[in-house]
Amino acid sequence: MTDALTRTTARTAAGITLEEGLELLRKMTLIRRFEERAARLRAAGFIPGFLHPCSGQEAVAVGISAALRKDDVLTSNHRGHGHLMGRGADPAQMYAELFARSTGYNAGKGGSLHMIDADLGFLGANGIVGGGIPLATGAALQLKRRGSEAVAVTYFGDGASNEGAFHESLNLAALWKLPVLFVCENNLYGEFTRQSEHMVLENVADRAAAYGLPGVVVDGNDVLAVKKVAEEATERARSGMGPTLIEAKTYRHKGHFEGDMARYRPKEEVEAWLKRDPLLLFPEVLREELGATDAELDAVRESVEAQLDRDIEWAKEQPHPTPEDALRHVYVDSHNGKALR
Amino acid sequence: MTDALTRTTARTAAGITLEEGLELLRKMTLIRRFEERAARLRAAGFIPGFLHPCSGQEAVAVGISAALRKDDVLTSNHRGHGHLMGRGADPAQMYAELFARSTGYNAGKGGSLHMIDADLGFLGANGIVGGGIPLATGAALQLKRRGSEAVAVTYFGDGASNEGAFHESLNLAALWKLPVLFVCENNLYGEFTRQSEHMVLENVADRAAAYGLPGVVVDGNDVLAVKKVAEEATERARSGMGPTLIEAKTYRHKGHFEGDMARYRPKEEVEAWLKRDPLLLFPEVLREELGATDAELDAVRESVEAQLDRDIEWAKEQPHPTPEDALRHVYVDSHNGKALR
Amino acid sequence: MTNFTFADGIRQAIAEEMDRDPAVFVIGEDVGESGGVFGVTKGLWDRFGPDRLWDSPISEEAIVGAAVGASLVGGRPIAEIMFSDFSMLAMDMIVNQAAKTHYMTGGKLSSPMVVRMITGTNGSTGAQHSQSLESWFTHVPGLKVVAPSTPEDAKGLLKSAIRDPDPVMFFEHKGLYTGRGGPAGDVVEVDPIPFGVGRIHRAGTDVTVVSYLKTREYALAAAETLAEEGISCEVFDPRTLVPFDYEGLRASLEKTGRLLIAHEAPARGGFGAEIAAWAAENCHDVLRSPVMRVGGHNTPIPYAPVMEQFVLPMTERITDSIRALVQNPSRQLQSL
Amino acid sequence: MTNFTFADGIRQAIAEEMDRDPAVFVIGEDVGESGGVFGVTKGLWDRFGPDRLWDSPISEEAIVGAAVGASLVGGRPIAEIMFSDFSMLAMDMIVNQAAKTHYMTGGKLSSPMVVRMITGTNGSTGAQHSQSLESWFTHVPGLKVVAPSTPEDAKGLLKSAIRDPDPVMFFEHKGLYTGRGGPAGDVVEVDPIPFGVGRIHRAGTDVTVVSYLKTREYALAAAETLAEEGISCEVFDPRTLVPFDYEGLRASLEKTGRLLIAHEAPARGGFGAEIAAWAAENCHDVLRSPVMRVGGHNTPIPYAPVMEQFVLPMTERITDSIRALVQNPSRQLQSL
Ligand SMILES: Cc1ncc(C[n+]2csc(CCOP(=O)(O)OP(=O)(O)O)c2C)c(N)n1
Ligand SMILES: Cc1ncc(C[n+]2csc(CCOP(=O)(O)OP(=O)(O)O)c2C)c(N)n1
Ligand SMILES: [Mg+2]
Ligand SMILES: [Mg+2]
Repeated sequence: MTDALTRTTARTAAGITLEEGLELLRKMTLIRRFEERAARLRAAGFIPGFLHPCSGQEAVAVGISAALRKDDVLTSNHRGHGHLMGRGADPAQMYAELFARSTGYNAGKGGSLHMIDADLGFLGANGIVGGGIPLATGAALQLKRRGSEAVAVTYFGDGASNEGAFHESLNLAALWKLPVLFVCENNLYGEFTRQSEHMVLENVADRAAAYGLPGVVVDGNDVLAVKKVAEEATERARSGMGPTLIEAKTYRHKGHFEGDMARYRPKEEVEAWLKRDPLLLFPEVLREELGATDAELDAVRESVEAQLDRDIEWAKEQPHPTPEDALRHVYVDSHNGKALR
Repeated sequence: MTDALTRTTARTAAGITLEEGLELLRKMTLIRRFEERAARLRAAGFIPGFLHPCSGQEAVAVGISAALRKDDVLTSNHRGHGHLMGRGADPAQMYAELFARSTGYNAGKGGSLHMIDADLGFLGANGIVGGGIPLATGAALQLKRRGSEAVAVTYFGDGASNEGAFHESLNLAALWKLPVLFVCENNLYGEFTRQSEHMVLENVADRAAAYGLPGVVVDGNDVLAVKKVAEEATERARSGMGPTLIEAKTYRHKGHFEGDMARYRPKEEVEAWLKRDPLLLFPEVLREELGATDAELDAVRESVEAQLDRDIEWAKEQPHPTPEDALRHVYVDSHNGKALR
Repeated sequence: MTNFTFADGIRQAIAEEMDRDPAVFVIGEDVGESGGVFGVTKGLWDRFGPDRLWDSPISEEAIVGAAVGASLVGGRPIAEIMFSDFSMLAMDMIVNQAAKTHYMTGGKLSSPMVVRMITGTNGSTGAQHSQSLESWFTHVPGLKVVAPSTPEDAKGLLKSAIRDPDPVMFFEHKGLYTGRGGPAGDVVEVDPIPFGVGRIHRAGTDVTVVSYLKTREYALAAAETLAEEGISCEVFDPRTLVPFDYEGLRASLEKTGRLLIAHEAPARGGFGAEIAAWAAENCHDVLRSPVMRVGGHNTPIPYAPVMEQFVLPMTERITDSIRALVQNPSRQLQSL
Repeated sequence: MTNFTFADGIRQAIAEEMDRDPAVFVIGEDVGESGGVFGVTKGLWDRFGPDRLWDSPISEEAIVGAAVGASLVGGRPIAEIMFSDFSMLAMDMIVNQAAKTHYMTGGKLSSPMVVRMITGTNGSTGAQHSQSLESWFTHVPGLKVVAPSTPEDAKGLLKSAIRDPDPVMFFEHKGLYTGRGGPAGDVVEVDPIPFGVGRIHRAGTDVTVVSYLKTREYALAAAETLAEEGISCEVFDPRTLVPFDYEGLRASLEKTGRLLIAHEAPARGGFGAEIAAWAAENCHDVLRSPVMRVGGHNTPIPYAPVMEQFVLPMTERITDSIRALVQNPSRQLQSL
């Protein structure tokens, strides 16, 4: 009884139910474990392309997606695995794609950098820094044109905010009040370059003022805080008030890409951020505010590990494309395998 | 005696001598008359390409250049005639270029859109909206590298501030404290589109905050005000403090290009701005604050008209290029007239 | 005689497709209320309004990017690039995004959109407003490339482009518009014209002259002059560069045994190289003499009319080249 | 044996030119302190410091624009484009500005600068990190285009590029670097190599195989295999595409009478088309059989290794093509 009471109280305090909280934790855990295994699988030769791991940034992807509806659409950047899984993508198909199999999300043609889930409205990771920003803006334009309440979300980094695509898109979206969330994951670095060496401002969100749209800074390692600003921003967008720039302050635990030892980062900085690991912080919230038990928390982790075991096994069994499959999909009307001359 | 006294007092008030004031007026008058004659010469068939007249915006070009030194460099946009003459370019060679003659500034290869005066550090008008902004930024980088105190200036419009080139350049310049003046001539329109239909903000200068550089709004029809902000900005730049974004509010008296009737502008707006014509305002300043006489003011106009008479006559006599001249100047080392295969 | 200009063809195709399909919309600089710098979209604003014509800020990357993004979620955008030279600013969205969407996603998504590229040299607009870059886009798998030369083809091909499931680069030579587009001319009914089918504008037996866009006019004029001299030219307009009507061209070469390609773009790296290379590979058996290209000279476009005309492959240069080709079939030829 | 990689060649050329001329500097993303994503500029930071190596924000247009602007006032910039695919974002600065500066100004200004374009397919980097777009730049009058295939050529040609008075597009195939550039290898002295002079890597009499960048390796391997079968290939590397060594190529064709061009870029619209077209125009008298191109297939670059390898023109496809060309000189050939 006390247990149930505590939970009710806590539920109110955190604005979510324990079940919802455990689901957020499950997604964050899934992303982290997915990335850790991907690194090992790459080392073992299963993944031919490069990987940009998002470990440490899980709370952003999961918090944002928690505010979305089924018909919303998303674009992403090179560090997109978390964004996909936050949206509910299937790790099995993701691994199959990383393994370059024909049943992967992109039929083995895309890999990490271009991964999509069309059914979830996930329009793709992107190999071009800033490249996803105009795409989401355009998607939002079409959503608005057809009178839908759906919103578009685009994820990008601090470094991407220096690209012309950022500027032009935010201006367009603000001007036309397009339903789009510009979500900047500020992890303090673009590749090996610190933020202070690529821009003068401390907050990317402060750039919003240049276009007349609201800019919000949020703790990107606090999944509930991210969820809250995303709810406000989607609410704004759905009611025709236009876009929001959300800057989530976060940190990538690993290097820029798998293999980068990230020696350019001060040890103290890394250590401080590891203490703010969202996968340490959020279980505490669940425990303290929602009364989650050790058993419940352990169960999340165990179910994730079991799922990934199965997913990887499945993915490893998937068929490779044939060489000639390379000739398909150049044009929609050339599915017959003959490239258009 | 009273006369002399008035002048001395006035000189102090306006921060310039009468001689300097008359020279500013001469330049502004030169630009206006140059443009008026160019329109007629185009109608008469002397100018084959299109023209973007700058009548009404003279005070910006003249005020900025008044703050510059000999070794400073400039880039411009499609509406560049005033910027050239403000810097002291030779109208005769400008007309020769507009007439597509081989002794024109660009040997007949550039026309209005690409006009330069290399000796004056005028690196060119530009046919690409926003195109001159990165060029000035790069020039400033090299000026800084070689330890010079020179600055680079770039002129562009309100519409150009929506191009990615603006964003990337301002960020780079602010970050590296480059000696550059970003001069936005806000004439309220980009082609046929009002500013409120291409951006949400009222002041382009407010975009400076997004990069951490100062943004200043100035009355672009007040040549002395422009000169003053330019002096402050060049001073900043020369002392290593970096770039400034100057927004000069002004108005083009004519259409976007020669031939555009500009029916998209409300009559009242046009009339209000015509009352603020810099060529009406500044003579009043000269008269009231520096005691200029009618005779002095008339002399300016007459000398300009006489000069332009001579310049046009000279330009009309200039030789046309040969067809084969088209093959020269593709590469620096192919001056022999044979295009590189 | 009907008063139906190339600009009318474009305008009518857009209007009819907008009537047919609410997903179709136009985005670009001053395409709406003002009717465009060339007057091509004039009148559409009153009929269709701001939800179908999006007057955009001067942001080419965002314009084309918005088109790509909209196309991913059911839109059928037509992005206008006022001068194709400005497409340099939107190249990532064209080449890295739109062209590759379908492929990179393993066929799961596609990007059905049109980029209207107003192109070519027309009256001293200078090096940054006159370029012909169509060959670039033929080198980007995933893009289709259309290059009409008549008002009817403009209308029929644009309709097909708008309905096409893939991204289409649609080139309009500003020298073909006829002035500033003027008031709406007569309406001519034109059905969608399938891609990949060339058109023989004049049948002949001595030489096949391939040309498109504005240059087709010069090629036809050359053919007329040469007919008087007893040289019979077949003027072949491929109309679409990707896909290309190689069957049609082969059939023509089997008749004539000689090939000359004329286009405004600089010869080096122009699409004429691709046609010539294809013929050298595949029609060695029927070619009686060397192939020949007549392109723009390998220079930027100069301002002065006398130089501008010189670099373009106009009637006289084409005429002289055909004459040289036909009269000296075995000699080694230097392009004129 | 010396330990001198392609990456060493690039690094040493930059270092030696920076020593020679204080106007030379490098600008790009992570080119400085970190030594670059490919390690190519590793070690230069310690020697030359931040005034010679500008670590830039992720702003390709501003990077190349800064290079152009600096070049106008006495700088000798080397802009690095980390993956040549990203040059799409800087295309205006390359094509509308740098390439045309000298021409548009009637020879009064020029833009001496180098854009290092790290290019090509190398290990499942996917459609936006693998493209080969060198042919585009050959179509832009005012640009020079360099495409070295050996460490020595990389060093000698980059020195020439840096000293060149015009804008130079310098292509470096990432598959040639040898790993991540590694620690500085041996220093090999190389003088500047003049543009427009090809190099015969293997002399032969039956067929001239033109190839460059990474594909030259495959062409050489094919030549070795075929030598055992009694087919003698001359492997001709033009080294620079603009200017191109047409005299050298003609001399080779006079010996062999057959031409095959192999490059990684998609065949359609690739530079092979230009070479083939030129030969069809100018070497009809010496060609004994159709010319033949072996290019990348006309697709974006796929991720899966098995597909990626398939679309590239690797040794086997080149070998088979040469065999077909030499053994069936009169038949109409379809590129393999
Ligand atoms: C247009 C472009 N420029 C450069 C790159 C190379 N690159 C890939 S990721 C990256 C850093 C991006 O930084 P940021 O936007 O902060 O995202 P993060 O990697 O930190 O998540 C760079 C420079 C690219 N892929 N695309
Ligand atoms: C990249 C590019 N896009 C579009 C154009 C066409 N264009 C020429 S001037 C102009 C308007 C520019 O507006 P603004 O920057 O405000 O300058 P203004 O003409 O008002 O002086 C446009 C759209 C161009 N020349 N270049
Ligand atoms: Mg970052
Ligand atoms: Mg304006």
